[in-house]
Amino acid sequence: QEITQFNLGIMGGENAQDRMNSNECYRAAIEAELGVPVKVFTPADYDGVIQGLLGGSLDMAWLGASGYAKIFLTDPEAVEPVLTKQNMDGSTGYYAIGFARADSGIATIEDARGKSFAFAEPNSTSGYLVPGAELQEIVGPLADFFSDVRFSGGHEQSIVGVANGDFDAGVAWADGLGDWEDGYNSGAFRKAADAGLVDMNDITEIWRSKLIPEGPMVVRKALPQEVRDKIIQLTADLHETDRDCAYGVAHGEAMDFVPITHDAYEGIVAARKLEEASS
Amino acid sequence: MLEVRNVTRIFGNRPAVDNISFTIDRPAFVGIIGRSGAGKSTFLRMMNRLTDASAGRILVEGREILGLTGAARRAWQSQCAMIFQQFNLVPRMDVASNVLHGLLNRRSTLATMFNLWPQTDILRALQILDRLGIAEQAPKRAEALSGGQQQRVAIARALMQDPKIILADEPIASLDPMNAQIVMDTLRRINLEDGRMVIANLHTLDTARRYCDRVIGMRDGRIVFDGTPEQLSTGVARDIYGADESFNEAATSTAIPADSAADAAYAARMLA
Amino acid sequence: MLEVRNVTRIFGNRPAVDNISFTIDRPAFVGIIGRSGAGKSTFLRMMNRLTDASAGRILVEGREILGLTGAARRAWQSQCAMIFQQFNLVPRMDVASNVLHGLLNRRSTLATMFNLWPQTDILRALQILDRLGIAEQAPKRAEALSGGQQQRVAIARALMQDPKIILADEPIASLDPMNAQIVMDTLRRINLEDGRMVIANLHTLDTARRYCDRVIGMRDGRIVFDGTPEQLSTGVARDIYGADESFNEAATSTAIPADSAADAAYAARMLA
Amino acid sequence: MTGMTASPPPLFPPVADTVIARFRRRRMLSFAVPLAILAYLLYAAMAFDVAGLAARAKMDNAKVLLADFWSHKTHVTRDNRSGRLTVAIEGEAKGLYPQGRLPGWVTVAGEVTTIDLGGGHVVTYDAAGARYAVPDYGIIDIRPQGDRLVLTTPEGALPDWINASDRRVSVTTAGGRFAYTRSKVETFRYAAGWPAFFFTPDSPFFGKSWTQLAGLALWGERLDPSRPNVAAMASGFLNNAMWQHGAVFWAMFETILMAFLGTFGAAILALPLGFMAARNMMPFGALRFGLRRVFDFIRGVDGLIWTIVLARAFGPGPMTGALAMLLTDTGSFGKMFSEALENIDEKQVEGVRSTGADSLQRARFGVIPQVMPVLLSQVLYFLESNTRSATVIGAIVGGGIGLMLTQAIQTQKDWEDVAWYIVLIVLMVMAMDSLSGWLRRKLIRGS
Amino acid sequence: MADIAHGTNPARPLPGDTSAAYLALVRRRRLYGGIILLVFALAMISGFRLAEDRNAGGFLNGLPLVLDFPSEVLSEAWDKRANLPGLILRHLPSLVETLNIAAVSTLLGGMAAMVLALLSTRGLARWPRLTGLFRRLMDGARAIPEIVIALVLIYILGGGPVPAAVAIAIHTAGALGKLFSEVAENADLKPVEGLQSVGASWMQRMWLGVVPQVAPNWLSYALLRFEINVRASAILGFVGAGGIGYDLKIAMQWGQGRYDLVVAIFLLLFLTIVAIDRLSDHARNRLVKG
Ligand SMILES: Nc1ncnc2c1ncn2[C@@H]1O[C@H](COP(=O)(O)OP(=O)(O)OP(=O)(O)O)[C@@H](O)[C@H]1O
Ligand SMILES: Nc1ncnc2c1ncn2[C@@H]1O[C@H](COP(=O)(O)OP(=O)(O)OP(=O)(O)O)[C@@H](O)[C@H]1O
Ligand SMILES: [Mg+2]
Ligand SMILES: [Mg+2]
Repeated sequence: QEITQFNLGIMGGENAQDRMNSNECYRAAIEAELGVPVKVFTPADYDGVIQGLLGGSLDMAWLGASGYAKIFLTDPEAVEPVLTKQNMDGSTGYYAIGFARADSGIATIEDARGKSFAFAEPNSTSGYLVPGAELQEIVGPLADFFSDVRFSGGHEQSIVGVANGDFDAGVAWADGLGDWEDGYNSGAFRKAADAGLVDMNDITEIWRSKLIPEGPMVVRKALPQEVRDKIIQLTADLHETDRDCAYGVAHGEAMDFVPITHDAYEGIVAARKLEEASS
Repeated sequence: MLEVRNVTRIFGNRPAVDNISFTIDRPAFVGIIGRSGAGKSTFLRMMNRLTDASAGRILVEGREILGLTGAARRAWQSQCAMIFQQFNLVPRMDVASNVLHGLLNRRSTLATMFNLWPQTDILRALQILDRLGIAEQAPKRAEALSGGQQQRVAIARALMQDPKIILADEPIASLDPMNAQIVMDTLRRINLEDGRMVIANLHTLDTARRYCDRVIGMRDGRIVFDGTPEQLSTGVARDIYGADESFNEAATSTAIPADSAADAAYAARMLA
Repeated sequence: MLEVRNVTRIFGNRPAVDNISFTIDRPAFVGIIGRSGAGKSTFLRMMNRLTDASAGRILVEGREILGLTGAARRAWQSQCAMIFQQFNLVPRMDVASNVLHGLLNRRSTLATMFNLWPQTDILRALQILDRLGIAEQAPKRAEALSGGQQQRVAIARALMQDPKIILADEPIASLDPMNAQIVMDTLRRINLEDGRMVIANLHTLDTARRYCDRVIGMRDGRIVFDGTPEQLSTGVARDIYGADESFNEAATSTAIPADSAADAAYAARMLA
Repeated sequence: MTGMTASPPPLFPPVADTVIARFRRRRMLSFAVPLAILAYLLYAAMAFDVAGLAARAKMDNAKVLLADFWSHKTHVTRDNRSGRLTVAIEGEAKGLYPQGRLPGWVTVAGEVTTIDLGGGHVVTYDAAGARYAVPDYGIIDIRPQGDRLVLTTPEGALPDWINASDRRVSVTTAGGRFAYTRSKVETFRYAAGWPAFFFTPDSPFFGKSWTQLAGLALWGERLDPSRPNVAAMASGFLNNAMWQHGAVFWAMFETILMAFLGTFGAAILALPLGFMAARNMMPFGALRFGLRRVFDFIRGVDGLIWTIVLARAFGPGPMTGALAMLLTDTGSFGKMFSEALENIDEKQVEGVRSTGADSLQRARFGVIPQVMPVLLSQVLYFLESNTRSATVIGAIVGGGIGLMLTQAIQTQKDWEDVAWYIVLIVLMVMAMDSLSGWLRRKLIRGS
Repeated sequence: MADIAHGTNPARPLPGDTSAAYLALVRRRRLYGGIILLVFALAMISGFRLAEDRNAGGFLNGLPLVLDFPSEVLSEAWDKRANLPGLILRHLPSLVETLNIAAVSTLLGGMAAMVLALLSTRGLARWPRLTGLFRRLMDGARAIPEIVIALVLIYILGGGPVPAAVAIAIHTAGALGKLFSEVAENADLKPVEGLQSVGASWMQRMWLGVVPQVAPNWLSYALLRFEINVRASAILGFVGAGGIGYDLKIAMQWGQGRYDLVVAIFLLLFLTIVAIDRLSDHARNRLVKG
């Protein structure tokens, strides 16, 4: 069985064109390897990529963990996670970090009882799903614990909203490496701080989730085995063969792309199911 | 040649045309007069099969035409041209195309859909337009023409159909006096030169008098007068129109006086 | 009372009204005749200040009115009523409202926009309508009326303005003979009974002859005749209209004959 | 003059009564309608909490936004661990000034970097830490000591524009922004304009004036020996890494393409359907009714929802967007076309019918010529408004200028890009507007 | 009888140049018509192929899958159909908010459009020299996508209905203004002139002379706009501007598991739009006829 073209979907926070550009070398590499035209798609909406994978018009994509869980729950036979990113410290994940205004007197999640709380958006892994599920375990039903639970629309909006006092506390993602006052090495805090949207002195960390696995690179299960092998090999070796390109694909400094399986995302899938049941 | 037998048309429960009959045996110029609502239009529309009759028969050269349907009806329509008061041209198309529409029934649907007319047809349309004195208007859009010119285009379309009978429904009611005269003259000439029968609804007596061989007067759907123009006395006319004596015609005549002595006298009388 | 001095209006580079002057010293019924494009409408519109003049002066009781602007111009317009060929009523509003519009300049904008007409105004409007014989139409929409009735509504609006001068631009051109007579009679009565000056553009000679105290003939923007109706001979008329002998008036007259003997003879002549 | 005073009773008392009663009713209506509207707006203001809005409004955000629309900031960053100094527009790698071609207001002398923020504001980085000289205030001095930062300021309480903890100090002044943490020290200099709009700092053409550029283009020596300066400029401009003009122009084209395909495809589909749904053309009432409801349905489902539905089948891309638009517009056109067909002037049809034309010919000559201008003008009107919708749909299907725009807005920092995209979109829509207006006039008057 | 229709020489030969010129015109017209048709067809075909080429999935491959997503949604919603009434009830308040956004923006935008339209219509304008300015103003208001205004306003004012209402109102003012002015352009000037001749002020001329004429058409456009605005405000909810669109977006993005909610909200929205459509059709018919 032959393929005539290969479509790659990418999602993430950066500008579409930046994503296109930073993946151009990768695209060319796949094209050379497979010998068929390769196209890259960068929809603004999670759903674009997810639907593409489900419908079979995309062959491979980098997804958030929650996006993968959504696909898995819709059709377990659609895609399979194969690789993920390994950070410089060897970890393969990041954190959801709860925070509040430094002068609000909230220092732990317990202090936030009866206050308003902002998640990012319902489809976000670190902005809602994981912290929502974990917080629920700690403090019970969130609607009872907090006075008001809102979706701000995104991590940046949560940060700005909390800093401005629109919400008493919120949650956003960070890699947890480096210093708080810099907004950690990467993540939403870092971006907001760099952009001058927030002064890290004004906010303080009140809670941190368990490690959230990095999103997987998934390939469609229906692809010929030979194609999948080639692609996985090529990507896994990228840090060794072309470091600059790997930098772009990995979205910054990373140690390597390492194999991963569905098991790593069982937790996320469970969280999603929990959320679904509670709705 | 034309025989109308007990033709009736009922709208709702009011008869618009009420059991009329008459016979015409040569290609005459027939005028139908009568005031608004008398049923003149309805009768012509029945002849052209635009409106169905409720009862009666119309025989043209022995053939009953009220019963025709489908292609036969369309074929009859193509032999019996209709000229409307409002011209009913396609205003956005050019004059020559409008004239060519007279051939729609005779040419294949497919070719006409793409406006693909044979050159001979186009030339004939131009010739007809030339005969009516408006050949130079051929490339213009119909809507760009004056009323009189548009009515002549409508006549050209009728001639293009090469009809036996031309029906004209108040052909000059939308026209000013000058254009009205041109149009009536044209119709009369076609009637005489080509020997085509013309049946025209007219709303003015003088016109009927001047152009017709035969005048039929209708009122409330019935024929109340049928005769030569000479027989059309004032009494008959008042009957047809239901006008009364108090109405003074002179005050609003649009004509230009032919004789100044009369004028002066008139003026003196009026201003007395 | 009214003095027109060297008034000119140029459109593009063609003068529509070309240096005309005349004086009227009593509230007369003045008719302006002339064929289409002679500049009749343009002159009346300048008087009402709907169109600006290019040069010249118009003095009404000593006051120059061509130079007025803004509120002064609107105040002048409210004293000088205009009646249009197409009536220019607001068709979707009722007759009484249309008549009340004559007061727009005298009542506050805000009040008129909220329909706050004082009861006395409404009663006066009804009285005027009654005087013109159409009081029972008052609640109807203007568009529902016949042409003659609409024109009388327009006259009522003009009377509501209580104007010194009534300008009428071909007030009967859109009307049928019957209605035309009613409207002209009304205007004449207002002229005589109220002593308001009426200046009317007319496109027919007989009308001018019958109703006017004074007739001004225009051609190509110039005054080519100015005198009493009696002085209006056929020669003068042909001059004004630029008509030639070939045009036959009788063919399209819309009148109903008064005398049947004449008819018969005429018909015989025509069909010869 | 006859007396027209109000005193004598009118001759038609019943008429007078009706008229006066009518005026009374109308008077009430003239007040009731505006009052009702006002009351509703008041209710809505309450429901929308407009009063609370004033409190929630963040005018600083507006200021940031407006400032960001037309100005830029340059980051001067020193990594406190490695000592590496970088100067970059908006702090982005793409806006990095190459070493040795730093802007004039940054001077580097060994370990000491001096940044002149203008107006007497001067920031100095040195081995000991950093100092910020603020005019009329004094010197803010920061020195790291072990794990903490030691802040020395002139006498008195800390002003609110200095935000200090022992881990981070930030200063915001009219001259710029300054932040010190253990890992790095960063100064932000704000200035008007979009400096990298034409060329990024790594381009040899960066920062040249128009005359210099013209000189280079026309007779200057080749800066890149392999190609003429004009070609280098063109490629530098189109491939500008920050603004990506080439990609933006392509995106605009893709947007217009989607609108074009969607609109005209829908028009072609809707024409026969419109005939079938017009009362005076379609004898079968049931079919007509069914078609109308289908139109209602596909119109009622918004284009954005169709986009998601179609994305499953066709995946992301411009065709999906065009098809979504095509689908929605078929609904709109079907309804509008059939209504236009129901409003035709029967005279023309009758004229054609009287010659014996069959139904196709009647449609062709009696109907099409008179509805064509109406249909065309509707289609062209949609073309214009679809250009606008295509920007939004594009964001979802991953194509066109809309994708760039929404992402620039979502990341909340590239506001100058947002401003530029908005300008481009407005220009594009206006251009389509005048194009469709021109075509409309041309096609309706001409032919 | 004087035959002025045909001059003196009825047997005049056909002027050759007239017919030659007309035949040439016919040929030219056929040629141009053919070329235009060809160019248009080529543009459509190549445009479509380009778009297909840049799409992830092809047209023919995708066609059989078109119903996949709807059937997935519907089958789940069918399984959980018992939930639907409850879900619909629960989202009624959001629907009211969406309707309010649409109504307010249509009202405000419509009123602005009335003024702008009258000011920018030839023959009616208060300041004829400024018509161009007002037109550009409308063009601008129309050209900026609502979503842009909304996103910027959300950044400043925070989420909620006001940014959406303002954004839609601005757009409505531009869009309706253009339509209104097209209607006003075709308004009969005779009544206006009649009012002018009695010395009426501009406001009076417009209010009494123009507005009654154009009101049915304006209202009909405004009602159409209202329907469009209901949809637009729902869509703006997608970006966090409140109303039922926000709920729909969240449910839709969540995907499987909440398709019952998607269907419930969608039904609500769709029924509303159909209801408005019927209502406005009814109102329009009554206005035009009555
Ligand atoms: N389609 C129709 N439906 C109902 N009634 C009709 C229809 N057509 C005509 N009528 C009625 O039939 C009567 C005769 O109408 P017709 O148009 O034939 O009169 P007419 O003599 O041509 O008058 P006019 O001079 O106004 O054209 C009128 O009362 C008219 O209202
Ligand atoms: N607004 C205008 N712009 C340009 N030319 C005009 C305008 N109004 C009138 N004219 C021209 O001025 C000339 C006189 O027109 P006017 O309307 O005054 O004639 P009239 O005597 O009233 O004719 P009619 O009987 O047709 O109303 C005509 O040639 C006309 O074309
Ligand atoms: Mg008739
Ligand atoms: Mg005139």
